[in-house]
Amino acid sequence: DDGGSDSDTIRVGVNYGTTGPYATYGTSSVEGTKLAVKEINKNGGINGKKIELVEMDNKSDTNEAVNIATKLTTEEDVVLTLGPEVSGNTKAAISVANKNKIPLISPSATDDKVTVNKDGSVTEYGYKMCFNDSYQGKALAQYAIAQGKTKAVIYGDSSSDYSKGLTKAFEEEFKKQNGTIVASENYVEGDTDFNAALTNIKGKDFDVLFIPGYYNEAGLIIKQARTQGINQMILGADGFDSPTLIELGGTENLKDVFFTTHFSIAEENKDIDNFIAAYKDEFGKEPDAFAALGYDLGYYMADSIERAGDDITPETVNKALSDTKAKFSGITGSFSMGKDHVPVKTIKIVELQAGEPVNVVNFDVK
Amino acid sequence: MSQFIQQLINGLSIGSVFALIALGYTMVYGIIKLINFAHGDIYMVGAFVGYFCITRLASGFFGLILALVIAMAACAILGVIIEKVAYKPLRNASRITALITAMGVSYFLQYTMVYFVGPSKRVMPAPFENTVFKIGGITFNLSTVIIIAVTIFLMLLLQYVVKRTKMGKAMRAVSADPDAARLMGINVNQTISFTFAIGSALAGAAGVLIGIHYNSIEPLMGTIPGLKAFIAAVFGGIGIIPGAMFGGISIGVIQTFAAGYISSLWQDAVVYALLIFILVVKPSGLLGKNVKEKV
Amino acid sequence: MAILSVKSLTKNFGGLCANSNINMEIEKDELIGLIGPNGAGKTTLFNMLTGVYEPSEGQIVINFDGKEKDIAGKKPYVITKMGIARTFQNIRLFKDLTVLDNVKIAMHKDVQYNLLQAIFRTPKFFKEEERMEKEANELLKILKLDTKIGELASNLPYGEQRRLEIARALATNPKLLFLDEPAAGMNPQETAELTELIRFIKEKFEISVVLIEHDMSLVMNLCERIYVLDYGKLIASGNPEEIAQNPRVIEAYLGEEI
Amino acid sequence: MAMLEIKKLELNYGVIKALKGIDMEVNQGEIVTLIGANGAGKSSTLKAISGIEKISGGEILFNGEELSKMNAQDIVKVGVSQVPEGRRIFAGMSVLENLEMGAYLRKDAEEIKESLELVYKHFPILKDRSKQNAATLSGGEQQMLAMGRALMSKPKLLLLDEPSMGLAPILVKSIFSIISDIKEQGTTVLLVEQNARMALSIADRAYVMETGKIVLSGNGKELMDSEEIQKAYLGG
Amino acid sequence: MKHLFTKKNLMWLLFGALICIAMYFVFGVVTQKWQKTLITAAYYIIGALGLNLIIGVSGQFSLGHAGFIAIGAYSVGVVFQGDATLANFALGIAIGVVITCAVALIIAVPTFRLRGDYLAIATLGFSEIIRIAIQNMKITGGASGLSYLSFENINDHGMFLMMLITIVLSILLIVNFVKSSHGRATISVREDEIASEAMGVNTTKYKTIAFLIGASLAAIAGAYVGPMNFFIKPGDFGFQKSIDVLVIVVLGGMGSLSGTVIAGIFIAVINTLLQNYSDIRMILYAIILVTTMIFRPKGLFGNKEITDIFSKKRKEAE
Ligand SMILES: Nc1ncnc2c1ncn2[C@@H]1O[C@H](COP(=O)(O)OP(=O)(O)OP(=O)(O)O)[C@@H](O)[C@H]1O
Ligand SMILES: Nc1ncnc2c1ncn2[C@@H]1O[C@H](COP(=O)(O)OP(=O)(O)OP(=O)(O)O)[C@@H](O)[C@H]1O
Ligand SMILES: [Mg+2]
Ligand SMILES: [Mg+2]
Repeated sequence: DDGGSDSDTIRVGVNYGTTGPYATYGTSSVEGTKLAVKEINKNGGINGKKIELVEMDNKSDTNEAVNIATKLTTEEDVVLTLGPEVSGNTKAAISVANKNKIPLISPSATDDKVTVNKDGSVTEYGYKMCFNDSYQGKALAQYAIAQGKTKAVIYGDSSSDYSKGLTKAFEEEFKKQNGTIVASENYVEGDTDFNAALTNIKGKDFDVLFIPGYYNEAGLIIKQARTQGINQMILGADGFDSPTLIELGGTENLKDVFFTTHFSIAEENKDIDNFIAAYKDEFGKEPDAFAALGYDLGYYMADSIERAGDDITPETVNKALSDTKAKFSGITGSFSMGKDHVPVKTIKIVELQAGEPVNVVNFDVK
Repeated sequence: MSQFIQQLINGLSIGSVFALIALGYTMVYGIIKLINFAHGDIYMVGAFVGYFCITRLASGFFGLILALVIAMAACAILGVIIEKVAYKPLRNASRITALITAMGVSYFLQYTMVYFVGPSKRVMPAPFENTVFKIGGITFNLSTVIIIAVTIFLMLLLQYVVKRTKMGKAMRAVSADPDAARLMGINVNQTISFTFAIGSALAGAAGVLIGIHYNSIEPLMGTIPGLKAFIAAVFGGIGIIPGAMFGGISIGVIQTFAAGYISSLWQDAVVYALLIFILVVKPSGLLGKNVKEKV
Repeated sequence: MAILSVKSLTKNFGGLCANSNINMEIEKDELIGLIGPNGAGKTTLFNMLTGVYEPSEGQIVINFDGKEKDIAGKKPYVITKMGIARTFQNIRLFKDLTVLDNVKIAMHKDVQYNLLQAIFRTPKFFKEEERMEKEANELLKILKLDTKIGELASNLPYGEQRRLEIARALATNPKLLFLDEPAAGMNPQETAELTELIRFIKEKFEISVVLIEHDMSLVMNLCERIYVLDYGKLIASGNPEEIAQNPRVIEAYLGEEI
Repeated sequence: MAMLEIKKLELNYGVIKALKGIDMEVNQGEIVTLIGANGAGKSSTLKAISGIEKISGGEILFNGEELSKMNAQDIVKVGVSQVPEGRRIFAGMSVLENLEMGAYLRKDAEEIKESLELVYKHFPILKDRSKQNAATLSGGEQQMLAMGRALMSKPKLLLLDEPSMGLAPILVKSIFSIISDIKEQGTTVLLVEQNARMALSIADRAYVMETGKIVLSGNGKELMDSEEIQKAYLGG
Repeated sequence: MKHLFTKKNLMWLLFGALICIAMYFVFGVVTQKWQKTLITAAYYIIGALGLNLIIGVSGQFSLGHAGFIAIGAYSVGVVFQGDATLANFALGIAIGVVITCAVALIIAVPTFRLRGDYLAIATLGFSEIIRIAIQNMKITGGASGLSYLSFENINDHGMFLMMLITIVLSILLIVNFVKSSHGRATISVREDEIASEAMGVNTTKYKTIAFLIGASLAAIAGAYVGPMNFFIKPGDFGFQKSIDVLVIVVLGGMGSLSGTVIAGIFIAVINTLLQNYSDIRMILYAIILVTTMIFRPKGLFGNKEITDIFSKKRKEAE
């Protein structure tokens, strides 16, 4: 394969779990990116050069993520790699990226430590496009308190670092603001029946239920909670952001649900509408937050490569990526890359009533 | 008290789901001693067939019946094909070899489905109004009632078929000694195909009903319930049909009480610990007889 | 002085009493027959004596070295280590292992090296292995299996499998040997050979033998004393002549005088 | 024409040649016995007839039909049943269910019931134990069960592989008289036995096998008196 | 001493040494991608050797290997939160093996009364309990796992060499065990437990010994996971991992150590080759798995060893 030496194309590695437990999220991300790349190439590529994605499936497995990262960074002549979608696998892959000096961007590895080295310094070649868990968790706690909610129950995914990270940040901030955590319950990824824990929760005196988790489970939790008669406010993070949440939960149950996100289908925004239309056209379904982040990742990557100048190498691309002044504006909001390789962007809070997003507000984290 | 009853109902509800899948598991195991890891995936295929029936062909009560019939038929055929292609050549091989093959079949079904429909969750539309009953502070769904009823009905039916009918006796004879069974004039291949057809049809029915119950389906949905159902079958005494029912319900109730009264963090650990404890006390499962081999 | 005394031994399977209140004694160097109709409980008795079944009631006392020990309910391997060996009515060889390995496994209880010595292959290991190899070969020669040393047990014809079972039992170095229908499936010629073989073994290894057999030519030729079981009860005991004429035995078991 | 005709039958287990060209016949209404040392190939012959083992050469004709082209279950359908070596009873099923399996292909409930009564008459212990798990029967009881199960199928030709093995002397006698009875009732019997004396005494004709070949054949009484047979198979 | 190297032994050593030298040589010339593949293979081989001892030799059906791998991985992982040095690695292995043996004993004592699939479920249950415990403990980092686990001063070459040495020592350990009276006793348990006990073999003891050795090898395999992946999380040690290891054992042939080695490499190579077929890789993997099992139901090697093939050839020549 001499694709890399072909000066007409720019090769970009893609390292996601499109099979295994994270398949849903991985696939959405990849699809978003593919859509973006398709559009970019149709519009002439980057300075006339087409982007070529070298896709590989890491089976949602850490070892496989490392092996694929190695393969991409040593044999495929890529200028940067995208993914994985979850924090753990991203941490593993970033070690390879640093070793082989090829930058890596993850669209959705939210763990605070992803872009941090053992000694506390920032990873040289690792970036992310999403919030840190602590940032979102803190925002949610502040929002709940601002709404006058002081007694929270947390129902999280004990098998997910995302959920754990959110929980930790939320708890800290909530307590700091004089809120109390009334109870904590847990599920594990893939569960479909949540009634046992919900029955426990129902017996508690609380005013907000925080579900740090992804829409696949959250949708069912909300449905089962509302069926059991839990009518309190429900809070979630960007893992909620998917039409599937509403389908699974059922419109009648999705009331008083609030979640943080970068992007929302509810927003009045032409770019977002175009994206949704194009995505539906391409893949026959509604996009979720992963798809949106993947889509933005496509454009952000292209933007960075363009900024790298004529000599497109991993080094120049890395330089462009780490440029904290460059502003990027996409459907998940506009941001610049922070010094810590985490984007600086504003959080939006979406309110669902009767299954419809009725309100989207920008939220400033204090 | 009402919380206790609610948890009991929650447990029965999950348990009946495991039981329904475990029935087919135990049936196949009882006859050919194969841990058919693909059973959970046949259940998944059943759910998808049901999904396409309900969304494309008909809805309402008629839709449900149609979906059940078509899903059961499709899964029966699928089960028979799988047996012919993947398991039959391995009849005389070690059981662990067959288990690995079953694992291979399981991957194949899962990822072929992913290839065609993608990995995402889909919402299974309910063909009937899934009424929520509220009595006192206690709530439960119509679908739970249906699943429990169907499970009990199928258990009785299966038990009757296996214990009383000629085909059932042929199945048990084949299980005990295939060569001797042939000497009785039993068609071993046909009997095993029949077993797979029934077991897979059960999985198909389970797929439709459980898909409706949780109103969601996905290509990997079979893995966890499949594993839990297998555990349930062992718990009740593998190969014993009422054992599957009993094991499934027990696992469901234990899991729920563990989550409700111990810790949801440790619920699976509690289930496993109790499972091991019970197996140590009753090494052939709850309903299994501990027959010592006659020497 | 009896080396084995069975005292009011009883075994129930649910409602079925397979052995009830059995009393028997076996002296050193005796050759004893145990006969009785099918389902009388002979194999069950062997199973209790060798620890496969736990008796419902009663005692099994051994006395090989002047010390009495009750072995009722002890695990089979413990009993074997004390000096009791057996063969099985339904042959239970290690089918996929060679004839030699079948015998060597039975010698394991007396092996003189431990796990670490085996893993680090100390000289002791090799010395012991050599000894076992030699002894196993000798034993197989006695049982006329020396030409089949490398065969898999499952490939032997029936008669040789029965002999291998005996070889294997002898390899545990027993003082008391139980044989469960050793001549089943053999033709009269082979049975005659086996009769001689058992007699020879008893002399050579100075052991007591108890055997279950339905072939009267073997039993009457070989046994010094015979116990008769019927419906789980001991109905007669004595020397072959007495037994052959005992009307109860004739009625229940023999069918006619022999 | 003979009921069962075997021509140049060969059977291999991998490289082992178990049968090396066997010719034999069984006529309607006869008891024919097959004797020989351990490993001679007696059981292999029966297995070949009932289709449990695939043959490597030759022909097996039953009333003119080629058995070797049929499945085991179809061979039972045309009226050949076997009491296999080693009993092969169905563990986990009760004694009664085992007997019922013998009548698997029969339809007439009344007749089946009659057969059952007959089996119980021959082996009363089976009646006592009709609910017991067959796997826990004693060795001899299992042998009776295997025999009873074959009687339940009412075959035209009954193949018996060492039916007297492990039975008490008193039962050995009754087994042979049962076999004679079966013959009286019109069933043809092919009998493999180690107890050559008894077998020859009830047989119309006999074949002697050695290492995969038929070495002698003749009428039962004749063979019993032959010196060769006396020495090799009757123990003197 | 003259017997220290019997012909068989020598053959094994020679075989082991040759393979190792060959592998190490290969490692030096292949690209990083294949180096990773070989490292993955080596990891699976160590784990599968242990499982083969449990399943292939002692005949106990264990579905809980992932639990022991996890213990090894986390022991090293926790120690490596300090310095990721060789000494700490050794310490981690030592801790891992000790914990594993303790846990394996706890498992073995009650559950070895169970047979076949009941044992499988019990071991599976224990393994899941281990994973859930790790997921809920602080010291293990919970669901977030442990990061920064690469060796400080050892590169992939060095690590691979260590893994090769581990493999050779494991094979030697298993062979010397199996080809001793204790090993024969263990095999007899697999062949016929009742007969084995009647021959004076304490079956529980030998099942337990095989289980302890096998579990310890799993822990040692696990020790390499951190340095290999830089990161570990509880999700990596689920039921699926036990199956992955089991596949290698069965594919290679139960009871055959050479089979395990070859199957480990086979699976790792297949995996790497399939990386190029992103969307159908699992379908292809499934098809390969099923067809191999159908055409080689006893595994690639049956219960034979490479050395058997040599010695047979020689016997024929003689
Ligand atoms: N595990 C068991 N459960 C129930 N009944 C049993 C069990 N084992 C044996 N029996 C019954 O106990 C009786 C004695 O059986 P046993 O095997 O001791 O007879 P035996 O004297 O050895 O007969 P044979 O000469 O036919 O071998 C039989 O009737 C048998 O059915
Ligand atoms: N499944 C098999 N695989 C390999 N060899 C076999 C198999 N079955 C039988 N043999 C061999 O074929 C030959 C004939 O065996 P067969 O069982 O027909 O003998 P038999 O005359 O019935 O002997 P016995 O009196 O011991 O029952 C023997 O040498 C035997 O070892
Ligand atoms: Mg007996
Ligand atoms: Mg025979």
